[in-house]
Formats: sequence, structure tokens, C-alpha cells
Amino acid sequence: MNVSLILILLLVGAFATYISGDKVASKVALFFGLSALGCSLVLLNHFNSGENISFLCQWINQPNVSFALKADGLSIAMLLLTTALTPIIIYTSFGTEYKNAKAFYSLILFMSFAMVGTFLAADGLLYYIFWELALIPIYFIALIWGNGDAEERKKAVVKFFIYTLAGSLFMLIAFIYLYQQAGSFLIEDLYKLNLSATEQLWIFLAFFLAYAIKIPIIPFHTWQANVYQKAPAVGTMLLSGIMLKMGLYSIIRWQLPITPLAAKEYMYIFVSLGVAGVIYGSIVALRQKDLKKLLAYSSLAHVGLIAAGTYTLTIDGLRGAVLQMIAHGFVVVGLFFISEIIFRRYETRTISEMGGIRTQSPKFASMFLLLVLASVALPTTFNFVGEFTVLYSLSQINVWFAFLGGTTIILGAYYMLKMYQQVMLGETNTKVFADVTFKEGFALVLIIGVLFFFGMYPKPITDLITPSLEEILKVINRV
Amino acid sequence: MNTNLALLLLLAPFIGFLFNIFFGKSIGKTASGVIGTLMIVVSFIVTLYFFGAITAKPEGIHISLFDWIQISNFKVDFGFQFDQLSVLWLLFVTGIGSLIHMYSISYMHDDENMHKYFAYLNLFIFFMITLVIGSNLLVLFIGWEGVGLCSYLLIGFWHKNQEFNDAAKKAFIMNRIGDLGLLIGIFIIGSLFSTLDYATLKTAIAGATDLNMYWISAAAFALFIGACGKSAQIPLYTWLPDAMAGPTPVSALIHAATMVTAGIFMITRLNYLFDLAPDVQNIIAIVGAVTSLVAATIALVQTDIKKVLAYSTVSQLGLMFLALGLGAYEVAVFHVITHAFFKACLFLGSGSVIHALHGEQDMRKMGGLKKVMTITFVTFLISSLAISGIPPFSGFFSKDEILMVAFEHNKILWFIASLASLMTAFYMFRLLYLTFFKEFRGTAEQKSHLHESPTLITFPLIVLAILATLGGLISLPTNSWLNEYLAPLFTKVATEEHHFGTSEYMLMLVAVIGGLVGIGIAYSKYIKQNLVPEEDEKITGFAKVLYNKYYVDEIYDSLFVKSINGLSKFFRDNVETTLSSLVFGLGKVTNEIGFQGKKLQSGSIGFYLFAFVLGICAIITYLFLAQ
Amino acid sequence: MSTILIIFCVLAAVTVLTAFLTIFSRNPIHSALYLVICFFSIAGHYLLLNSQFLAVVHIIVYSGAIMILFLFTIMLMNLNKENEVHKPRITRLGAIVSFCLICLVLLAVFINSKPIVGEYISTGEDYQSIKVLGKVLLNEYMVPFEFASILLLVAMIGTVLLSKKEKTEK
Amino acid sequence: MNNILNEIGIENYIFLSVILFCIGVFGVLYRRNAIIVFMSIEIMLNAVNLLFVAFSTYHQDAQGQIFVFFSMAVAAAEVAVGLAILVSIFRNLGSIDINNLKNLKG
Repeated sequence: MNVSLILILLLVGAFATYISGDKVASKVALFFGLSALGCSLVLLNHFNSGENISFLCQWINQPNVSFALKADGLSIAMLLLTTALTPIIIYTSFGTEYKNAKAFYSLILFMSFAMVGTFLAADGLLYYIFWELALIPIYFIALIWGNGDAEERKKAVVKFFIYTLAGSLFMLIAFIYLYQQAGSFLIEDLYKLNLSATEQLWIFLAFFLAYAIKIPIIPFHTWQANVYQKAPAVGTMLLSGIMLKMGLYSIIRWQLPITPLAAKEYMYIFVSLGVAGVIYGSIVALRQKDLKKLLAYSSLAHVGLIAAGTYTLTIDGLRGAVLQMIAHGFVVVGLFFISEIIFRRYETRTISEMGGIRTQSPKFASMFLLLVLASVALPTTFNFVGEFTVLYSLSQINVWFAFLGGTTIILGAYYMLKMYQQVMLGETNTKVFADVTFKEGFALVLIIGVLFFFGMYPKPITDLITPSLEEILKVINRV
Repeated sequence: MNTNLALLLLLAPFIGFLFNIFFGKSIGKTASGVIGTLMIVVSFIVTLYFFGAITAKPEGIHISLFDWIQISNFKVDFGFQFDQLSVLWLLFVTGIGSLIHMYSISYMHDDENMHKYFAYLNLFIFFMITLVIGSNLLVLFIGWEGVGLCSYLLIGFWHKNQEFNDAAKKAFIMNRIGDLGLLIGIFIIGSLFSTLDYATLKTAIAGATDLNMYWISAAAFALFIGACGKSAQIPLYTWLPDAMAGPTPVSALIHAATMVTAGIFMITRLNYLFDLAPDVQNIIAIVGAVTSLVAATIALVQTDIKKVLAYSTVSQLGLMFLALGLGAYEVAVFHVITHAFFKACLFLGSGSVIHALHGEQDMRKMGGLKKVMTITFVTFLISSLAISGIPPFSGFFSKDEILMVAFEHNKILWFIASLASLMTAFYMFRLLYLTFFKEFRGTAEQKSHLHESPTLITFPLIVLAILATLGGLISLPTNSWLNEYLAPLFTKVATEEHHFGTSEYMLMLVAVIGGLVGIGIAYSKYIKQNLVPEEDEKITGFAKVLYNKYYVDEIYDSLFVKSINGLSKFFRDNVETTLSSLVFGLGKVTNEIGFQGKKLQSGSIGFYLFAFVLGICAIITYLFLAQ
Repeated sequence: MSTILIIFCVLAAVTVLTAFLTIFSRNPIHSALYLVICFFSIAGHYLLLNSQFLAVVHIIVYSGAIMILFLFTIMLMNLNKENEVHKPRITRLGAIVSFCLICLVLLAVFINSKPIVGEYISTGEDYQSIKVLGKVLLNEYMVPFEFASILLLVAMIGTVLLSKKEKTEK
Repeated sequence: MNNILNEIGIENYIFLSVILFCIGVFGVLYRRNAIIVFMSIEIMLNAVNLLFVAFSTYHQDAQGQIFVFFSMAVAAAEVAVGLAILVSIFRNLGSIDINNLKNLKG
């Protein structure tokens, strides 16, 4: 039993969903999403018992490309994040009718497939293929099922597509160069390379461009808010919940170990960029009129912090970043789902048109508040564990980084509570707001449950990822 | 056994919270209130057990539940530590908490969301207990943020009113500014000592030979910022008066007796750290003294009964910080305890008044309640005497000790503190006279409804008044039980035995006279001259500045809130669009290049041939001549 | 100056001159005729180089077949009028500049890689009689030779197809 | 005449064929009449052929001449097809001015 099973399962799921027809497509997709989750849990079990669940076979002889899927703790953690969020995301869409549902759900599963592939791939070219493959479904999801004016949507989505694609091409160049040096795309061989400082810098920058656009790190974030706003809720969740984690994961897996010299030399610059993203994102989020845009900027702030954590090159930074990635994935999916729930009832995402919802729907208000609190990293939520660890690592570099990055807990509280106040509180709204349905509530409770459980007891995840992160850190510190 | 009991202590309020959240509405208001109260009483009883256990075992009890967060150079476990300090705090948190819960059953009975109120209150107690019994700084931080959250929830309890929501938000954010300081302090301590555990930290500091004083001072200062946020010191005090938007029992519990003392708790907890940073201690002392004076001056002219009490709280907290800064931790703790008694009593008394007047909080519309609300009046009087530092009430002892310590260290600080306590006596009695004496100034309709509050409200008042009277006994100047009890906590030998000479008695006398003078001025103004504070518009001169709280809110607003919002607008409208157009600009450049390049493809064969020939020339030159 | 060199110089002068005239003549017929002379002079060069067979083939193919083809085409199109519009001055200037440029470049290249003439020693071996050429062509270059015939066949078919009038003009 | 190159020198042939080639290039660029352009191409081809033969003699190797044969075959085919194309262009457009041929415009 090895990890390729999940890839096959998701791919088969995507086809099966497409064949099954519009009526049952959502259920079929959910079934396959859940079975992928089950499968990854089984794999986790196998992994914990010390079994080798990696997969390796030669794919193309010339150039030397292997179909290599490596499963270490880090990959499995990201795999679990993806396979756990996919069914949740599919489940959240049950309240909304989508045209041509079979294609829609099929694309979701296909995207999940590509993202899982990205997290598992241990061969540069294979990884690159999965990386680009993930872009295609989200492009169609956002373009076809998105909301708002079709022309504007097209503009935003195409910008996103070309922008990320252009960034990735630099990564491809870097891989080609690395291949010339190493004669193989296998990650172990790339780790072994001894590149000069200049080479490393260029490769580092090429990788950085790809990742900075994907994550996004300022100033490469301009696609984000618009696409989040235009994409359908499911698309936004996929994008923010999982896809941007691809970039962060890749920093840890590919960029840092391959170019450690450059990473060390220019650490301050990149940590500063991340921290600047925290402040900038938070401040811009303050004055957003659109709920989804606000959440987009809050996401920008959070991933900025995560990126800063990864670039510290300390075990705390990496571990905190991974923890925060997982936590942020859940929280952001929950928050976008909240905005979708409001949209289902009020047909609007403009914050000023909301207000006074809490009196009408106490359950919804409580869940929303819990998610807001998780987002501002209240202790006992998973986000706190991540954020604390990341901030601690920043303080190890320089206390001022921790201070500046830490402004997120002030500014984050400011914009989130302001938003909560404007959306939920105040005089009872004249428009009726039905409280959450069972399905909606169930999805939210699941997310909240995960956040609080791991907030109190993050040990399983920490134990899972730490050995592999230490391994990577060893590679980084080889020079 | 201890573990289970500790869990019971901690989880009883949490269960109350869950129960009230999920079933509170269906079981009815009284039942949800009773359950909420009972849970706190359970915690109180368990606390009594621990009090006994600690008395028998002075070195404290450590309980570790599980590993929580792992950091490279240390692990943070989720553990508890019971020692003299935490038990002391637990006692009054759960004790006063129970009383206030009881009080709330009656006070909040008209509110439709009473079950939520009790849920939040229980949650608050849960977090407060976490804060107090945590065995390391991070568990303290859970409680620290948690109480901030509950404070947010309870200040904004009437969430239909956006002003209340603003106040709640402000409280949360200002607290978070402090929290950042605390976090940074935690980071520094973590990297310096590789532990966040109090006990380990203490031994590490005691055993260390070459400490990095610079970073220790930095850590102490950062922690102090955290304390400032939670305990409403300059410059982060403005949230506390606004927090009075919440229900009055909440103000009594959270914003007077318990949560705001968390900063003092934390500094006392880490006394061994602060002892190493005398500069920071000086800052603490000065900030405390200045806060106490500034808040007292503002309180002089306020007309909202709760605002007066709020500023008085800030002022008293300032005195406690003064004591902390001077290294007299046990004195600060002593004042925390007595202050909890009399300030809770005052707030609850004011709540009783407000309850009777159906929500009226303006003192100018009160008066003459003495006859109707006897119990409230008597308890209020006792507490006012206590806060004014009149013997033999508890406040006298604690305040006097602070003044004495201040006098020993620095005469200026002593003078400021004395001035503040003089003012305290004045504004408290101004409050008392305006509220309870003379004729009723409200509407006739209100007058017809005036009544003494029910037993559920008066009982806590009586208990607290008794405590406010007798609380001083725990630390008499000559024979201090408290100091002995707390002694194991402190590395420094507790302040050298006071050999009570004439100077000490003189000081005491001065303090008492000061208090009496304050009361006297209030008496002459509001009883003899029968003055009533003027309407808002008529206030002029310095009084206006005071009435508007030195315009600090406005200054903060324009300095921070406006600027950050302006920055946000600038970023949103300018920077974002510029960045966006830069990216689009790249696209446009590509487009333009393509467009221009298209012109080359003119279709003219002659032109192609030229290009061809030139190209060949170039290639040949490169291949054969360039080398 | 030996006779051979004189002959060479004369031939070369004729070649270059007629080539120029080919290009500068207004009338295409004249151009074609000059080109014929040019080809003859090149055949003369071949003779000078002692490759008689090639010279003969050259005359047959170029001066005979190709030039006749040209002439027929010109006459077919009735192009013997001097109706050509002058190219714009810039084009002519460009053409001259390119001419100079490519001249310069090519000459530079050849001068750079000039072989050492002194090494030329005639071995007297027969390498260009019809017999030898035939052997080489039909042994070593058998396959290309056949391909050349296929090429010619294809060209023939193509030409026929291209010049056939399309029927779909109704 | 076996020692012809001793007297003339290979350089002269090189110069000659370079000049001839350049004249061809010049013709291609200079003229708009497609027929003349074709002729210029023939001149270029011949310039190359000449060089082949000269070097064939220089190396005393028949291969150069063989190549000339092939290039002649190709030239013949090219001219045949090219002229056929010209004829059909002329039929359609009524002129063989290459400036009229702008279908390649992008």
C-alpha cells in the first residue's frame, strides 16, 4: 500500500463524478473525497507503524524523470490537510445549486488530485507538472461558476492564471538548470548539489517568484483579493485553504534545502517581506467593503507570517509555519463558508448591507465568533499554537521581527472584530436571517472542532511533522 | 486526587458555560442562573480544599496534564501550579465570583439572554482560574487572552447598541496591545532561560551566574506592557472606563475585582525577574503613581456613577503598581484583596441603585436614596470609607502600607500617591452624597418605583461590606499574616520588619487626615452648599478638560485610529491600485511589444528578404568572426 | 602574367559584368540573355579547371534548359516591356548597403580562413574524368542520385499541376 | 592544365564566387520583378557551384563535382516549380511584382 493509491482514487473520483451526471455528482464527489480521507488516514497509520509508503518508478528515461512520490511526515500532514478539507469543501457546497454540477465537482476532485500530487511529488518535473495541473481546474471553477460581472471576472481570473503561470515558469527554468547540474530531477539528487552562491541566489529567486505569487507574498498579491471575490465560495476555499499552502510547502520542501546559502544570506530580506505582508495585509483589510475581500487580505496577513516563519530557517519557524498552515487552512475555509452562508440569505457580500444578524441567528453568531477568534489566534485554538511558534522563531532572529509580526494580533483583532461588529451586531436587521441549517452547522462544527482540539492538543501533528522538518533542516544546514 | 480536584476546580465553570450555552434557554432563567452560580460555588469549595492543602504543604502543588506546545529549546506543558499566590487569588476570584453570580440572578432577571450572560460569566471564571493556576506563562496566557475575550463578550453583552460594541472592541484591542507585550516578554524569557515554567524559571534565575541584564530588563519591560494593558495603566487605561457599558455585575467582577488585577498577579508571580530589573521597577512605580493621580483627577468631575467607580479602579490599580514598582509585592497583593472587596461592593451597590432607577446612571438625577435603600446605602458607605482609607476599614491598612513603602523610597511618589488618595476620598464621598443624600432629583415616575433591592442583591452586598470592613485584619502593620503566608514566593526577604516608630505613625496620621480632608471638602460642597454638578454644556475651564478625560480618547483616536484608518484607505486606494496596475502594466507592455512586433510582419517579401540577409550577416559574423 | 591567368581574368570580368547587367537591365529579356552569357562564362571557368564534363552539363542544364524556361516564361507573361516601377530610394539604398555588408562579411570570413595555397600539389591522379565521376556517382552516391531523380519527377508533376488551369471557374 | 591553381590561385576563385554571390543577393534585394529575383538566385547558386568545382580541383577529389551535379538537379527542379508558381501568380494577380505579394501579413 502506498500513496499513489490516493492519487488514483481522486483521479478515478473525478472521472466517476463526471460520468455520474448532474444530479448525484455532488454525492459521488463527497464519497470519493471521504474515501480519500479514509485512505490517507489508513496510510497515516501505516506510516506511523514504520512502513514505507513512498512510491518510486522510472517514468521517462531521457530526460531522467521518475514518478517519485515521497511520503514523510510533512507530506502526510499536507496530504491530510488536503483530503480533510476537500470533503468539507464539497459538503459546504450542498446548499448552493451549481449549473453543470458534474463538471464542477469533477474539477474539485481533479484539483484535489493535483494538489495531493504536488505535496507528494519527490521529483522536480513531476512536482512541476502537478503544480501547474492544479491551476487549470481552479481557473475554470472561478471563470465559469464565479460571481459578479462576467467581463470583470474574466479579467481577474485570467490575470491570476497568467500571473501564477508566469511565476511558475521561472521555477521551471530553475529546475532545468538544476537538472543540468544534477542529471536527475530526484529531490535527493537535487539536495546533494553543491551550487555556488551566485547560482543559488538565482535559483532561489526563480523559486521565490513562483512561490511569492502563489502564496502570495507582497508585493505579488494583487491577483488575490479580486480572484477571491469573484470565485465561487468553493473556489475561494480551495484557493485559500489548500492551494496557497502549496507555495508555502514548496518553500520548505524545495526552495530552502536546494538553495540554503542564498536563504541564509538573504534571510533578513525575505523575513522582512513576510512581516511587511502581515502589517500591510492587516491594514488594508481594515477598510474593505466586501466581506470576501476583507478575508482575502486577512489571509494575506496570515500567510505573510507563515512565510516569514519558514524563512527564519529554524526548527520553530518551520514547525510553526506548518502548524499555522494547517490551522489557517481550516479557519479560512470556515470563514469563507460563513460569507457564503450570509450570501445565501442576503444575496450580498457588502459589509455595510449586513448587520444585526446576531439577534436572529444565535447559533450562526456563535460559530462565526468562534471562527473569528480562531482567526485572531486566541489561545486554545490551533492558530495560536502556530502563530506562537512562528512568532517565537521570529524573536530568535530579531525581537523586532516578533514585535512587527506580532502586530497581527492587534490589527487582526481590530479588523476581524470590526467586521464582526458590522456584520453581526447592532439593531436587528429588517431582512430575515434564518439560522444555520443542519448541513451548514455540521460543516462549521467540524471545522471548529478540529481547530479547538488541535489547539489544546497539537502533539499528534507536531510529532508527525517534526522528524521530517528536522531532516530538512539538516539538509539546509549541510553547508 | 489533586489532579482530579484541580480539574474539577477548573472545569466546573466550564461545564456551567457549556450547559448554559446549550440548554440555558430551555431550562429557564432562574435555573440557568442557579446552575451558573452553583458551578462557581463548587470551584470555591475546591479552592478552600487547596487553601488547606497549601497551608499544610507550603512548597506548593504541581500538576502536569500533557505536553502542549513544543519549541526547539523547551516544551510547554499544560500544567497547574498551586501555591500561596494562586490560592489567594483563587479564593477571591471564586468567592467574589460566587457572590456576583448570585447577585446577577436577580439583577439580570429581566434580560432575555440571561442564560448567555451566565454562560459568559462562567467562561470568565474558567479563564480566570486558568490564568491563576497555570504553571507556566503560556497557560497564564490562555487565561489572559480568555478573560479578555469574556470581557469583550460581556461589555458588548447588549449587542444591539453599537456604542457598547465599540467599547467592547476597544477593550479587546487595547488588551491585545498589552498581550503583544506579554508575548514578547514570553519570547525573551523563553530564549534566555529555555523555560516558561515558573518554578524552573525561578531556579534558573537563582542559579544563573552571568545574566544578560539588558535582555532581562527588556523582558520585564515587555511583561510590564502586558500588565499595563490588562490592568489599565497609562497609556492603555482608556478601555476600562468605556468597559462600563457592560452589565454592572460584570463591571464589579471583571473590571474591578478580578481581571484587572491579572497584571499585578503576573508581576508578583515573576517578582524574581522584576527584582533583577530596577530600571523597569522604577518605570512601573512612576507609571503607577501617575496613573493613580491622573485617574483620580478625572474621577473628580465625572457624573456617571459607574464612570467614577471605573476611574477610581484605575487609580487604585495605579497605587498597586506603585507598590509593585517599589518591590513591595505583598503590599500590592494586600491592596488587591481589600480593593476586590470594597470595589466589588461599590460596584454592586451602584448596580443596586441603577437597578432601582431602571437604568439611570447619571448622578445628577439621583439623590435621597438613603431612606429607601438602607442596606445599599450602609454597605456603600462602609466601602466608601474603606476606599478612602479611614480606619479601621480594610482600605486603610492596605493603602497605608503602600504610602509607607512609597515614603521610604521616594518622597515625590509618596506625595503623588497621597494626593491621589485624598482625591479618592473626595470623589467617593461626592458620589455618596450625590446619590444617597438630599432630595431625589429624578422624574416622579422613577420616584414612585424606588425600592430596596431584593435579598439576592443585598446579600452579596452585606457579605462584601463585612469583608471590606474586616479585610484589613489579614495584614496588620505589626503582625501580618499575609506577609508570612506569601513569604515563600519572594526571593528577597520580605520588607524588613517595620519597627514602628513615630514617623510611621505620623505617616498614618497624615494619610487619615488626608482622607478626612477629602471627605470634608465633599461634605462642604455637596451637603452644605448643596451643589449639584452642572449640565455637560456648562462645564468650563480645567473642569472641562477633566470632564473630557484630558481628551485622551480623542488624542488616541486622531493619533492612532484615524492615522491607521487613513493609512488603510491610502493603501487600499493608492498602493493597491498602483501595484495592480504595475502587474497589468507588465501585461500591457507585453501586449504592446506584440502589437509593435506585428507591424514587422508586413507581408512585404522585400522586407523579409532584407531581414533575412541581415540575419545571415549577423549569424556569419557571430559564427566565424566573433571569436 | 601567364596566359591562363589572362584567360581567367577575362572570364571573371565577363562573369561579373554580365551578372551585373542581368540585374540592372530594365527589360527582362535582356536580363535573361545576359544571364546566358554569364552561365557560358562560368562554363568557361569549369573548363579552365579541367572539368569538361561538368562544363558541358552546365551548358546543357543552365544555358539550355533553365534559361529557355525563363525566356518562355517571360514571353508567356509578355513581360518584355519596361514597365517596372522604381523601387523607393530607401529600398535601393538598403539593397546597396546590404550588398556591401554581405560582401564585406563573406570576404572577411574567407580571408580569415584562407587556405595556404602553397600546399597545393598536383598528384596527377585522375579524379574528374567522366569515368571516375560515373563511378563515384553510382557507387558512393547511389542513393542521393536516385533521390535526385525522384526530386525531378516530383518537380515535374508539381509544375504540371501548378500551371494547369483550374476548372472551377464557373 | 593540372596545375592551373598554381597559376591562378584558389583565392581568386573565392573572390570571384563571393562577388558573384553578392551580386545575386543584391539582385534579390534590388529588383521587384520576380523573374529577375529568380535569376539572381540562379547567380548565387552558380557562385556556389563555382566554388565547389574550384575546391574539388584544389583537393583533387571528385566529390565537389558530384555535389555540383546534385545542386544542378535541385536548381532545375526549383526553377521549374518556381516558374510554374510565378505563372499561376501572374494569372491570378496580373503582375509578378513581389511587392504585391502580401498575403503573409500578420
